[in-house]
Amino acid sequence: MTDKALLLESSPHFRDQDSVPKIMYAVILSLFPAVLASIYFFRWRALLLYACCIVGGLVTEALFLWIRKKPMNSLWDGSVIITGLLLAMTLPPELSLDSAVIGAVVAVGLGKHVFGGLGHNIFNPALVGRAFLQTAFPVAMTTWTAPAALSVDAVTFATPLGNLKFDAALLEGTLTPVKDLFWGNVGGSLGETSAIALLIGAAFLFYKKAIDWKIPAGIILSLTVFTGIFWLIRPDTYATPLFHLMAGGMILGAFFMATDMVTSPITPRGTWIYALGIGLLVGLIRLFGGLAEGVMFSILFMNMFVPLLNRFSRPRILGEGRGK
Amino acid sequence: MSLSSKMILSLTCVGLISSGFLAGVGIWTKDKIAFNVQQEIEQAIKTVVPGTAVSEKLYEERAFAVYAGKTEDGSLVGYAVYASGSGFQDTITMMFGTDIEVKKLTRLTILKQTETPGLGANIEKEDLFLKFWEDRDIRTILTLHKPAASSPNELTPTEINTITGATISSESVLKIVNLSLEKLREKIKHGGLLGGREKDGN
Amino acid sequence: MATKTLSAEYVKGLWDENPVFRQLLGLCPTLAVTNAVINGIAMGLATTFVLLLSSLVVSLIKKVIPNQVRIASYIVIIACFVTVADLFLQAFFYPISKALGPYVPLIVVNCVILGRQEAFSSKNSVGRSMIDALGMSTGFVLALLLLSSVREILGAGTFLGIQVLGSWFKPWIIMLLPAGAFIAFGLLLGLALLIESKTQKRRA
Amino acid sequence: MELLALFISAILINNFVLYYFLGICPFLGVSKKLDSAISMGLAVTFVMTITAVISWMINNWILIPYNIGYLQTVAFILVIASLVQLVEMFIRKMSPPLYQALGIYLPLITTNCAIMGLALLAARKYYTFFEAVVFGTGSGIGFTLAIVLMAGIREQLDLADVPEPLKGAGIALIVAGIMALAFTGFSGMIKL
Amino acid sequence: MKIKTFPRGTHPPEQKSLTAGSPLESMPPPEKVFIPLHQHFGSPAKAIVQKGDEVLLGQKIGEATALFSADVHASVSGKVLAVDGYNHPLGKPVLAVSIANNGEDRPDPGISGTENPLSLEPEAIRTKVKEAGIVGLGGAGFPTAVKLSPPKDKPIDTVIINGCECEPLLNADYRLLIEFADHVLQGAELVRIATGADRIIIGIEDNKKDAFALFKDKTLDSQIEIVLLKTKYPQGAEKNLISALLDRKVPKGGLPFDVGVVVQNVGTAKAIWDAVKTGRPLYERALTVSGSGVNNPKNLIVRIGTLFKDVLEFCGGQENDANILVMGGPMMGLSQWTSDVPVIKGTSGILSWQTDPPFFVHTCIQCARCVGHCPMNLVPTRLMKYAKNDHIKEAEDWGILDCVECGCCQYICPAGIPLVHWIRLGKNNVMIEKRKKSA
Amino acid sequence: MSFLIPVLTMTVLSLLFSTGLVIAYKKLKVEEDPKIEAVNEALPQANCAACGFSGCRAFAEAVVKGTAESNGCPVGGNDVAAEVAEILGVSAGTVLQRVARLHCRGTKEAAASRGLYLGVTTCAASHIIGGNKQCSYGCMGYGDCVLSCQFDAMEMGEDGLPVVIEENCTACGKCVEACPRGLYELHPIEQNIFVYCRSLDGPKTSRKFCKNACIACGICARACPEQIIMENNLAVIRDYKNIDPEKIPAIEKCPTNAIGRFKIEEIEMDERNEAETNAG
Ligand SMILES: Cc1cc2nc3c(=O)[nH]c(=O)nc-3n(C[C@H](O)[C@H](O)[C@H](O)COP(=O)(O)O)c2cc1C
Ligand SMILES: Cc1cc2nc3c(=O)[nH]c(=O)nc-3n(C[C@H](O)[C@H](O)[C@H](O)COP(=O)(O)O)c2cc1C
Ligand SMILES: Cc1cc2nc3c(=O)[nH]c(=O)nc-3n(C[C@H](O)[C@H](O)[C@H](O)COP(=O)(O)O)c2cc1C
Ligand SMILES: Cc1cc2nc3c(=O)[nH]c(=O)nc-3n(C[C@H](O)[C@H](O)[C@H](O)CO)c2cc1C
Ligand code: SF4
Ligand code: SF4
Ligand code: SF4
Ligand code: SF4
Ligand code: FES
Repeated sequence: MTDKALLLESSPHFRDQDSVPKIMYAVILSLFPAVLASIYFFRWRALLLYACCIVGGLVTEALFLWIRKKPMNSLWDGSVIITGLLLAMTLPPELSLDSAVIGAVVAVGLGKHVFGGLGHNIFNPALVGRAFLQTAFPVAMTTWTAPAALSVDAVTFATPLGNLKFDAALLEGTLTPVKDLFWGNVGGSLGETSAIALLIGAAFLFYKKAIDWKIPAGIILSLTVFTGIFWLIRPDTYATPLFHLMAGGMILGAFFMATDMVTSPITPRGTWIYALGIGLLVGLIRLFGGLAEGVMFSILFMNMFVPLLNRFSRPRILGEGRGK
Repeated sequence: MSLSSKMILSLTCVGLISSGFLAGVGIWTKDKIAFNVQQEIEQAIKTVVPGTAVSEKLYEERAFAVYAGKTEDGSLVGYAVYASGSGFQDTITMMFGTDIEVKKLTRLTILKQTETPGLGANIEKEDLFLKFWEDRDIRTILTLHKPAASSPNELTPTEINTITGATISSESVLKIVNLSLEKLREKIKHGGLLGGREKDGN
Repeated sequence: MATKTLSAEYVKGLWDENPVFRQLLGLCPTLAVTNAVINGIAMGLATTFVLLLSSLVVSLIKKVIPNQVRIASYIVIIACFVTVADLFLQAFFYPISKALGPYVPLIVVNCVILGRQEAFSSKNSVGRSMIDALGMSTGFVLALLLLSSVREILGAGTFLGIQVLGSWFKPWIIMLLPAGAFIAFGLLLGLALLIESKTQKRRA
Repeated sequence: MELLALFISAILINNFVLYYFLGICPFLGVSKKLDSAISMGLAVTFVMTITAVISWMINNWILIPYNIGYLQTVAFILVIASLVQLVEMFIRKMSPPLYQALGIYLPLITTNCAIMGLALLAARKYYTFFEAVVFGTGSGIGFTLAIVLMAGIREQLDLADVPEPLKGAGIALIVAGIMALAFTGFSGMIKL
Repeated sequence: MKIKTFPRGTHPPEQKSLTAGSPLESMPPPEKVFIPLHQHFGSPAKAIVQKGDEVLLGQKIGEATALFSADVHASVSGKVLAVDGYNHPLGKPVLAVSIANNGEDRPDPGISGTENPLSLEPEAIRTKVKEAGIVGLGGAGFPTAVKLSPPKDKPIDTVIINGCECEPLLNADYRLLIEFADHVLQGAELVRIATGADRIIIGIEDNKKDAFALFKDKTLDSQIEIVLLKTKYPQGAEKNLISALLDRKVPKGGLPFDVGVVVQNVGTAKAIWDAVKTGRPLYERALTVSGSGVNNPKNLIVRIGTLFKDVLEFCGGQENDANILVMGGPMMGLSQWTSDVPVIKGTSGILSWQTDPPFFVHTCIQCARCVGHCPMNLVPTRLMKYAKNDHIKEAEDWGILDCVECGCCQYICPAGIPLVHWIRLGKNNVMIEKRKKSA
Repeated sequence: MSFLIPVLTMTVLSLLFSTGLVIAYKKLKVEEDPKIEAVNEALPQANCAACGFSGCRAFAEAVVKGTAESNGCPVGGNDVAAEVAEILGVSAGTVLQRVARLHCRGTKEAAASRGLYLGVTTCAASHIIGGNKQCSYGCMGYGDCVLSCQFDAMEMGEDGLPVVIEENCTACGKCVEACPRGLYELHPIEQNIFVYCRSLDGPKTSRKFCKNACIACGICARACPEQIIMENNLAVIRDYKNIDPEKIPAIEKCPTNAIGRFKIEEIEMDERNEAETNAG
């Protein structure tokens, strides 16, 4: 017979093995193919940007935790590293490092800690950081260079979507082939260029059940339908849905950023509306907006609706409503 | 005095006194303000139609007006067109000049805009945007040169330059100009410039 | 009610009852015109002008106006002074008037002004009302100055148009845009409350 | 088509709260609870539409013909204030439930700069009558959208661990800032 | 054959193999028993014996005081030592009758059986059940006699015998199914007669295939349906069970009555048969003693009132590093602060194991796993936050009272948030508020 | 002319609208509680909605209805609050001054703990799973009461029991509601003798659970049978006023100190002083 103190707790007394840090590190792992691809394409610039964003994020997190006298555990749960990684992945490769650090500080500070830290934020922190940078330094944030793997010196280079929107690439037949989008030897943000690398990571996340399949599915569905309709009507003015799916931040956004659980709805119905909304907005902005790419703004915009979606899409409790 | 009449009386009095006061101030500042506005327009016309000494309004509608630039002796040097339309965020208002035959655009100046500072707002900057508008050939339609050129020599006479990162704003200005030119030619062709109230004043 | 000393009546507007930071009144102009210090100052002065004169008039005529049309009358009086300020700016400071756009006529609906008339001038003597108005407007000007300085320095690297940060500084354009206004003001407000709670603790 | 574009741009691009900074006080003050935010939004939309009509009439039938543009401010405010008060009394008498839902917000709106701003902006842009009406309604809906989103977010933030000094207005302003960022995604979408 | 189930739910590690093969073993009655007068849902029974009285096995010692109450019987024969407060597995000491066992197990002569139970009238069955002090043995301890008297306006058409035993580790119901199949079947028949239903369904999870086969065999020529259910927690929760078996949804806030169903646990069915056939009151029950902290895990039949420590002693004692002691299953059971508590009618298991002190509790990351696993389709994270922030009205609107405290949400939560504890707190506050309002 | 037109226009407009308003005012007037108007008058009319209502009037209505506090207007500050309170006539008359008292002495040392409590650390949560102490009637020490007090009248003591700061306590009763075990009661401030235990456990059990528990020995009740009785294993003071001060030493013979005076030091100080003066 033991006489040591027994544990007292409310039921259940069993716990699943999965934990927040485990999920977070799975996401980090899943980003590795894309990170490696970006290092291949952009060489040391990529490494520097990743380092700046992650370290900037961690330092900011530590500072806030210290100020607010919170336990330092959440520094190491991996969420900040994801925010830093994802922020870096959405930055133009030639962005100056001090700007990247500002972005990381804003992402973690303004995107997350002013709301109370992990789990309380309304907007996707990495995207808040990116949106802040894009609005603070619009020129630097829309100046793209060719991947170092393709050319020796950094020349400015239009991204596939920029080409499509501002250079009438479709009419002139200079639209980037989908094959290139797939492998990644195109211009664009650090981590978004290689679709295949991102998809490998996404597959891993599905296997780990770390993301809700409804979100990418809904986004892809509505973007495909939306761009598809216009493509069918005017194939000479509008690009194919496949192009839109592969180009820009779509895959990164749909699989890694819109799926951020903190900032997506908690109810199934809400999740569908959220995802369909993002896809639709991306299509709208890309086809008719003033910007070439709309993934970031679409996700931020739908983030705003999440509280309302949560509130008005409470699932029907078992036995609620009419019987059966 | 009943409450109602007191109410009416006091409110009316307040209205009366304040409007009297205002009318006074209004009359006092009226000329000055009119002068400011006039001066702004005048200044713009003089910039866009070089050689103008006096100007005269030939036509006006919402978001579109035509002025004649004349020398001291009253001979026409060119037209100044006042135009506005929407840019990236909000309305852009501008003034540009043409020669008498409307074959050449002499200059462009921006009167009012609320584009993004550092981006679209650069349409106000001489070096980045305005200087590329000097002496454009407008017998055909003007087009955008992309990517941005660094000197006017890189452009053909029918091209205008883009501002890096502000394609939309540049494009909007271009569109407004093209549209207004069309309107201007129309008016000249149909004698619209001489019609209307302005004719009586002539 | 009139128990405060005159100087206290003035000082309260600076911090304890600062219209912007403590009462959250008149936020629209505060946010809208603070993209440059000069605009902020102009706006502050215009508001001061209106606040002072309308306080004067309201405290003078408070007895004659029946209650039911009180607000309507006050608004008309305020509107009158606002128009004067607007015309004055248009006539003598045309560029500033252009930059401030419709926000000068909007002073008429600035809650600070009507609020002061109702809360104070309509109940207090002329002298007191003027002091109170002066305090409130000083507080308002200070708040505008603070916010516009932050925004102009970060957003353009300049203060009153003079370069203050070296050329190494890349201006944060966001600070000149609506988003930056909201964020900067939100953070300043947080800071103000933080300082307030700290000093209160020390006082206690 | 033009009207539709004007309508959408009034809601999404040139949003009254997030772009023009008008009506910030009620936007912060009445966005603590979703229900009141919705009522407030509807009341503002209603008043804005009326204001657009009335101010257009005053401007185009009185002020411009007699060339007394400088009376704009005084005339608008007088008319709007009286009118809203009349409407309020009317609703209160005629439909108490409607008054409960919307009417109690009316006095607040009278002296609200969004309404006055609408009248002034519409006058400055020389809108035609129909444009003015569409602009008024669109702006009202834009205001409603912003305040309802804000209320939803604030209700959720009630459950969050927001740092003490930022609670309330501070965090609401920061959220508004990020909302303004998100809305910029629509910039350039509508070309009038 | 299609395996039926319900949507959502979870799969905690089963660990049933520890005792699945051990037959039920009768534990010898201990020296002393402590029989609480409150072992059921409802008001406590009133003691009808006093210190010093001699009592017989099965003699009534506590009398039901209300409709929602149950009689309590002596589980040994001997002398009453005291009627006094004693530790109770539910946490707060309650009045208990302590009896010194004289080792004779002399039965109460008043106990009499029935020759032909299946020919009895419903009323007679109910009386027998009530006199035997039977309460639901599935956990809630709801007085069975009440359950067998459905209101007139809610006719019962189906009796479900709940043989799921979806809680990990527990095997007592499974052993009853295998070893007392006939008793269970006849007990079910009695329930059918008492409630006037015309259909009996016995639901068994597919991790008990042999029991399923045995029952199939035994019911080849009867109306009784035996249905295989997927092994998933909480298959045995009655609302989910009804939805899986009959595709009927018990209305929000309602009871199985409302859809014409009565659900009884296997053990209850057997107890009903015993009571009606032999007149034997409920003074012992089957339970599983298991977990890595128990030296010799066993399935036992134990007298009510036996102390946990005696039971554990009988099973070879606890491991030295065992640091948690649970009454019931690991998902819904109650953690005990001492082994000095008596077995009660609702004790389906005594478990002990060694568990790591809890990891760091993160904040909720809104992953919505709890939402995806809640069998009641609730939004546990919201309920938790409402409870935490005292938003009582919202908590009620979001259905906090419908939570069955199954623990799926907390089991799955990666942040390690004690969701169920918060929800229970919230429920408590909602009830307090309601009471205040009605007062 | 240019002077006349504006003046005329405005005059006509103001006349028009003031007449309209007056007519509407008369015709459409809705009867209501005059207090609302009075309160509304007292408010600053900033209509800023900072009070959480749609405007000053809405706030006034709420105050009169009782759904808002009279000091809810942040703009008006204390002066307005006072004015509003006056209109509503809620100025507090002098009432019997009471103070909250804790009825438990189960300090960390005295009351044995149950085990390693891992649940949610609030008293209410702990209570629903039986609590963290062996005694299921006593204070759990997580300080729900301290949090509930809005007047800084409470703090958690070193010994794990909350302490009421008498000067700050307004007898609002929040703590009484907050404590899931009902350990607080509001008592007249001059009452100085209490039972510091709520355990209904039998003597043996309660003695085992907590050193300071009332073990129902009855010593106190025997000393003052009229004023103190034994009920369900617990001493209960029925009538503190008539406890003979002479009997207090007898009461304080309590073997576990579960009953006795609250402020012993002060009184003994007085006694000592008295003794000294007597001696002098
Ligand atoms: C599938 C998945 C996607 C994520 N996407 C993002 C993201 O786009 N941006 C980001 O900052 N963090 C992302 N995270 C990491 C955290 O959820 C992120 O730190 C969180 O959004 C920031 O708020 P929090 O730290 O309060 O959770 C993601 C995590 C997962 C599991
Ligand atoms: C905050 C922000 C402000 C912007 N402001 C302008 C602007 O004022 N004018 C403009 O034409 N484009 C503006 N843009 C649009 C983008 O820069 C757009 O991609 C650009 O017009 C494309 O030009 P590019 O092809 O030269 O990159 C802005 C974008 C952002 C994010
Ligand atoms: C989450 C949950 C799981 C349950 N699991 C079982 C079970 O496995 N077996 C069982 O007999 N009762 C289980 N019950 C209890 C049943 O819902 C139901 O109360 C019981 O079967 C009724 O029978 P009784 O009155 O005979 O106990 C569970 C209840 C809940 C809430
Ligand atoms: C997830 C994600 C979202 C993005 N969103 C935007 C956006 O909203 N606007 C933008 O201009 N660029 C955005 N970018 C960058 C963008 O995809 C791309 O690099 C250029 O817009 C290409 O034209 C985003 C990048 C990523 C990875
Ligand atoms: S909320 Fe209740 S019913 Fe739902 S999973 Fe959690 S404990 Fe079970
Ligand atoms: S499972 Fe846990 S972390 Fe996930 S939403 Fe539910 S409570 Fe939050
Ligand atoms: S609420 Fe009650 S149990 Fe909790 S600390 Fe206060 S007195 Fe103790
Ligand atoms: S909550 Fe109220 S009664 Fe309790 S201590 Fe504080 S002020 Fe006193
Ligand atoms: S200043 Fe704009 S609403 Fe108050």
